Amino acid sequence: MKIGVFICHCGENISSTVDCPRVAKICESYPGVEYSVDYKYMCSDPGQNLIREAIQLYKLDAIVIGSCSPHMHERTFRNAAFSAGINPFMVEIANLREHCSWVHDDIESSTLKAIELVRMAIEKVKRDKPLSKINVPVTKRVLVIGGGIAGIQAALDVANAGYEVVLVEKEPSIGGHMSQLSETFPTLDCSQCILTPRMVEVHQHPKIKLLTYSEVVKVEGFIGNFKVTIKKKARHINEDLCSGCGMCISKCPIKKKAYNSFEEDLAFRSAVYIPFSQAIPNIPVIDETVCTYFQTGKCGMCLKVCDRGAINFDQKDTVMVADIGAIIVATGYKLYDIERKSADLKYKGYGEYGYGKYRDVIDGLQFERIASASGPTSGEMKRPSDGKEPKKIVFIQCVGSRDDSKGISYCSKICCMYTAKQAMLYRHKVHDGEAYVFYMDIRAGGKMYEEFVRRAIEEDKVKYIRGRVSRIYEENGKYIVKGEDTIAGMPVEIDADMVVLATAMIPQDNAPALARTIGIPYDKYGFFNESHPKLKPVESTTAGVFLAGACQSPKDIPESVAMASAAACKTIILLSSDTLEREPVVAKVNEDLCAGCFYCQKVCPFGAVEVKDVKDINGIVYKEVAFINQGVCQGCGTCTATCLSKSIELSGFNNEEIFAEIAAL
Amino acid sequence: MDNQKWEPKIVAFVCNWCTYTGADLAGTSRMKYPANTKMIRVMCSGSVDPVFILKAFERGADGILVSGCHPNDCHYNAGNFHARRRWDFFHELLDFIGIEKGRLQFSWISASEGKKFADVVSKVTKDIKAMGPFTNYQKMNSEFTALFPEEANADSEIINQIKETVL
Amino acid sequence: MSVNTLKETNKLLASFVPPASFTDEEQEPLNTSVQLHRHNIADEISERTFQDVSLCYQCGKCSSGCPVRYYMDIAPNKVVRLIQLGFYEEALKSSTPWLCAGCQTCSARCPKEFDLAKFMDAVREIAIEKGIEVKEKNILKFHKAFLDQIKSHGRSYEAGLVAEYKMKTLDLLQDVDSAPGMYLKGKLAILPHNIKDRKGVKSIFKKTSGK
Amino acid sequence: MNLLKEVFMKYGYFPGCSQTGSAKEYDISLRKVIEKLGVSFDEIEDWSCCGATSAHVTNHKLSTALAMRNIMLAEQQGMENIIAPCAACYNRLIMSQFEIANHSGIRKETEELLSASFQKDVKVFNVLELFLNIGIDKIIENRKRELNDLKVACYYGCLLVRPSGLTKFDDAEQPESMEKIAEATGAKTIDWNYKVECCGAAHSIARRDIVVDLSKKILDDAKYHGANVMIVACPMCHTNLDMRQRVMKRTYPEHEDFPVLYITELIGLALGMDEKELGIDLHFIDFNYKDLVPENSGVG
Amino acid sequence: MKELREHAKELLEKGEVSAVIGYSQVSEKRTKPIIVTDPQDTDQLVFNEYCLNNLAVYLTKARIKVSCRTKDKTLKLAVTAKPCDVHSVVALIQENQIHREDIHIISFNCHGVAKDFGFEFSGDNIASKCINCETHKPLYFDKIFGEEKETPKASDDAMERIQEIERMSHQERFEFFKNEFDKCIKCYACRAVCPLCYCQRCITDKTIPRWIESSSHMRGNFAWNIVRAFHLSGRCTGCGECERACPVDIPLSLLNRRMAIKAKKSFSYVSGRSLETPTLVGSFNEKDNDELFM
Repeated sequence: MKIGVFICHCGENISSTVDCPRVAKICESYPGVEYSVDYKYMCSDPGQNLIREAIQLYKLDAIVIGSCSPHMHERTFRNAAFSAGINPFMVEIANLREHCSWVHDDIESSTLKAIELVRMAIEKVKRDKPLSKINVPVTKRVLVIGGGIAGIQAALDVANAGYEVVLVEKEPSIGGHMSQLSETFPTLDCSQCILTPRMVEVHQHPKIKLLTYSEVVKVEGFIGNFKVTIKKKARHINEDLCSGCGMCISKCPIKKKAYNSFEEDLAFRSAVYIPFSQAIPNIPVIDETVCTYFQTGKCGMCLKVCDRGAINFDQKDTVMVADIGAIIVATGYKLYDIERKSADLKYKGYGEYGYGKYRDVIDGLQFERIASASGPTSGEMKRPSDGKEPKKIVFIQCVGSRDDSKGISYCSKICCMYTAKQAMLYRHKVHDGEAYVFYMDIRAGGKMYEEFVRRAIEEDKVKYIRGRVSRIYEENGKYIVKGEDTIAGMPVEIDADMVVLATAMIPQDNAPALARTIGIPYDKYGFFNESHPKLKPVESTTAGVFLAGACQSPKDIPESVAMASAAACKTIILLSSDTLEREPVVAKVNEDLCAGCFYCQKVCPFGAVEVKDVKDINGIVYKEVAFINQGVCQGCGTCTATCLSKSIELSGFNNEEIFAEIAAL
Repeated sequence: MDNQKWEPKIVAFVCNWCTYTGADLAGTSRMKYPANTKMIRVMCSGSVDPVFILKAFERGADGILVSGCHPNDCHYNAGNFHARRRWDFFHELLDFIGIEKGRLQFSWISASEGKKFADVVSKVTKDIKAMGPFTNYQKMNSEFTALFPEEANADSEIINQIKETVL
Repeated sequence: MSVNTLKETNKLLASFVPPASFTDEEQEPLNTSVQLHRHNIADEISERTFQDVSLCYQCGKCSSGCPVRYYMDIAPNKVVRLIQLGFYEEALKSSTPWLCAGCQTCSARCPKEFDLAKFMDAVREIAIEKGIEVKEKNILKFHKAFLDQIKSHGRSYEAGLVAEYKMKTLDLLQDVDSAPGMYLKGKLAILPHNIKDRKGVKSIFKKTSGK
Repeated sequence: MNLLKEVFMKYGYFPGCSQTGSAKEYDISLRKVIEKLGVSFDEIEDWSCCGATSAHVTNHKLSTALAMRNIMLAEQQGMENIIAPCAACYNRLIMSQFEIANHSGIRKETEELLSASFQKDVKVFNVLELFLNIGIDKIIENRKRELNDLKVACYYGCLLVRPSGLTKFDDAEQPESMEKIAEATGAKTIDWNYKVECCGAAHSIARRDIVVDLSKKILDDAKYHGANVMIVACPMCHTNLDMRQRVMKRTYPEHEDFPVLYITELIGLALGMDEKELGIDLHFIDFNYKDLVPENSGVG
Repeated sequence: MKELREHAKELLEKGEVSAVIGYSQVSEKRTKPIIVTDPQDTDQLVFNEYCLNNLAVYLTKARIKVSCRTKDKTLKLAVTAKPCDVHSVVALIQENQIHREDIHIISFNCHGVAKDFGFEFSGDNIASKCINCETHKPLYFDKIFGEEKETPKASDDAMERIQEIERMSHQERFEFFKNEFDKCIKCYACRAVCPLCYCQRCITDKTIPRWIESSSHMRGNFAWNIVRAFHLSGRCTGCGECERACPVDIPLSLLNRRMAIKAKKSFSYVSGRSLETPTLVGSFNEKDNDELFM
């Protein structure tokens, strides 16, 4: 085997601490090395030409490049090698920049280390085998999980590009949190007025299949070829027959047994219900847990009044399987709950704010419902406990957010803005009322955001107090808010009629479970991880799965929409070709040696290991061995290390290559 | 061996997605750490076989670091969880057999933790330096080479030859 | 306190200048603990309390909930701020550390899990070590009288404590209303409870009062 | 919690200085109640003051050493679990243990000071934990009368539930364990605001003005929420809230007497002991259960 | 004994199984394994305190031969297994080496076996695995014989040895095991008797690349014994056959037992006890101990 070694100076980035000519010179004498050279910029056009010419001139079989990280230029050099006629997987890169010259000062020791790194690469390349890329077909259908604004936007963008979309929403209606908001910052336009047309568009789009009251229960397969199992929960209403007249709802005798979660528990709903009047689809759901029929077997009032015969108490959950090419995850967020938690939970709740026992201490979404014209108070400012108009209201920011002791270190990003908006709305509705905001910092970065906060302070005379509130006491129907104005250096006590807590945005409860179902990583809070924080913000690390909206980190509406469109665009790029090329780093089983213990099957994160029968000449199965589906295998190699008889090898990183690297140390 | 001049030889098995990238970040941020550690890139911490560790000791390593993605952040979802169990056992086995725990260390370093990478490598180097050369194993190595020169050099004959020319 | 005078500004800057020894140690990148750059009061306190003073982000929740906040001259969070910036005299001279009742409300609610009560202990300790004039003299006198009782008897001796405290403060009239009541109810022992190993306790006092 | 195991636990007893003087009745009632409930304990021999609060506010080393001296004695006398009825003592003891456990420097220093080494893990319990360990059922079982006519404000004070990381037996902000114990006596409990507010006991002598203000606020809130008696589990709190009511009247002439009991006294009453037996007559504010009972109803 | 033989005979005669793996008496205190395929031979079968071998080892090895030979017969085998050997059978089922429906387990109420052939079964000579044995009754079986009897009391020397080793310094431990492993002659008897070492090509036999040096030098011995113990950790059911088979008396079960203690302590897992629990190797829990990792 003839090997070429190319040492890059990277300008002075490598050569300042690594003696590149010396490295190249020493490599020349290595067994197997036919040609060794150093050059200022290997990745430049002349540099690549140098490689190509050397390959042809010296008839090289494999090359080693000593340069920057393989994550930077591996592809570049592989392409160069390929264009000169050698297999692109006969290229190894020794990372002389990020792992050597940049992190060490001493020229002697970093040069020696560089030599060792190149030597390891040479020994590895000697054992490399030519590999070819794997082609897999692409299913041209996209799954969008979550029907909030991000999911709606992504679904519409993909569908408008002409691809089929399956939109799965766990609630009975799409719309998400945005449909609960009264008005949006910084323009104060009505949230539902801008959202509803989008929801209708989704409903009517010929390319979008809308599955509400449904959940993704299983995801198998891989990029371009996912198999997704979706459970559609029983509504007990025949969707095809229901006309959405609402007769069942108005006649349902259960009126005050279940809290209305759309109204953030500020109102009740009947047992058969539509979450809100603009719901899409406009089809009710029967809540089995409170419905008299389901609890006692009697009643059936809805059945009697429905003239379409759409009520079906016997309806069961249905499960369907869809072939999917790409997945967009847009499952959104929920708000931090201040209630008392058991000690082992990561979020602690707020005892100092009463653990939710004070009825007029509410969270931001509850305030939105109170302020909303379609809400339980029809937009009138009334506090939950006694329906009186609060004359003094206190907003507390950073409840949960930036509070390590309660389990969250991050800033929820949108609370500064929505608190300003809510304080402003309050002042617009209660002209003689006083509004106070306790804040730590005001983070109003965004177009017209800072101006908006100033408007709340200057025009609407909201009083901003810098300091965190230590405790809320209830006294005489008032809420004593104990704080400190850290700017004035004075203690402050406010006897408020109502307190609004800007609680943190946290991931949905089932986010980690969903992440495991789909197979994407998540951070310690449960937010899904993007592939690269800067350059791949909408891709998850699993190929073919994209992220949109607040499931990745706290976001406001415009950001969620932008991210959704970006994810849609990435998906469209993926679907635009008929087949996909994949790196050939996959595991292969030696069937003769396989003992059939199937530990590989147990550890495989992707379900790539199948059982294969080995038959003798008479057709009798005499043993079962593991077989790895090349299309599904992602090449992690966990099976290779687990395999007791060492019958699995990972192409590109096989054991022989790694042993050679160790030996070269 | 001259203890004054002795520099430990440390091997790090790092996963391609998190720790290797984290090491790249340490480089991009020009963080400094000792040059004793050489990295071997694998796809996932789950693919590191304990025999690799023994092989490295047999090749004269004084210390070993295995590093992967944080739990729940594995590029392959669960590779590091399997690795965690495997290493828990192997580490305890080595300890029982009489190999100090510090010889084989583990860490989770994400792609964004360049600083942590530099700190961990520095710490491992410091620990190994404090422990001194791994004479227990190296004694066996030299005995072996003396007894079975062919087998010892079967796959590293050439390399040893070159090592001499270099150093 | 006027922050804007030239003198103050200089001091503020000065507290951020690393000492000469810092550059030497820089070559040893292994040790990143707090001890390395020990060059100001904040680090001194961080070291004593095992928590970094720079953790505090000045939200003021400590001051908000402090039961004795109304009697203090400056807010507790401000004491931390002054220490963070190196204005230790202003911090040590204020009445705040002395009025701190050690109830740990601040520590329990701190979003950064900074133990402010412990921090205040260290501030007082340093103030005593540096011999800085204490604003709340009576409180310090009380503490001294209390510790004197333990030192000589091993346990607190209330009658002796009150007597000594009165001698120290010359505030003879205080508590004349409750002492006889206590005495009558048999709660105020005339003679101290002496423990056996008084020598041992005394030696603890002796050894710890070194600095 | 393994109830059976805890019931037969043998406890060491660290009374604390107050129990020998100003909180004599706390000591008396604790001993009597415990005996009735079938638990015994041995006083740590030759215990000394834990140093609270004067030691830790002025000299950290001294405070750790003083507190750990008692832990050391307990260990030497073969005690694994000790009871510290005073909240301040309890807090000092567990804080010092925490520091010893987590900072080897302090551990070494303290071990040198005391010329001893800490081997075993001595568990420190406060009175609430003690009753929870014994079991609320046990109180109900042995109850001789139901204190139906009491409306109790349970006052935890500041140090009983803090630091929240170490006192895991209850919530630091909205604790409920004392209520559970009080309800076992048949008394009703009220929900009020100042359960965990500090009464300023550290400044009881040097800054009486502060103490009076703080105590007044606490007593008023309890009264406002309908309590007719307050119970405490700390001698410092009791001294402040009970004894200082006289002084309070000088600053706040409108103040009306409000009885403050130790939790042990409340349980004692339920177990059928009378006020004198429990030392309630030693309080500065008189309390007699009979006075609270409406005339037509009999006492159980 | 009679019932056992009759049962075995019936199984073979009815064709329910194609072979019965069992014990036959060699001398008073010695038995040997036999594979009975002819119903007439079943009167050789015995079960007593000297049935030391763990016959589960033949399930993987013999089965291939039997199944290849008997095209028209059932693949089902019967095995006589002590309750502790049943653990091995369970582990083999979990590792897909045999199917539960292909195996007929004949087990016994067991009160222990002698530590080796030729020793009188008594408190002094009881096998170490029997001392604190918790399964005197098999957890899985198709047929059970024998009466319940008390196990003789004895002190757990092996456990004491483990604790003794743990008290040693690392250097002392290293020396101890080096001396032990130095004796190894790489005969692989430990591998041959182990029911869970069923790989057709063992890791140590692989040459490209060479995983473990095969010459019986210290370094290869060291690697072999570490890898053997590691491959069995979380899997070994503690039958102790490896140690009994070792011709140079390396205390192999010390390592196995130490790893079993680890499995129990850290993961509450004991190998071969339940068909329902997922195997320790090949599963994970997100809450697994994370202290090892910086």
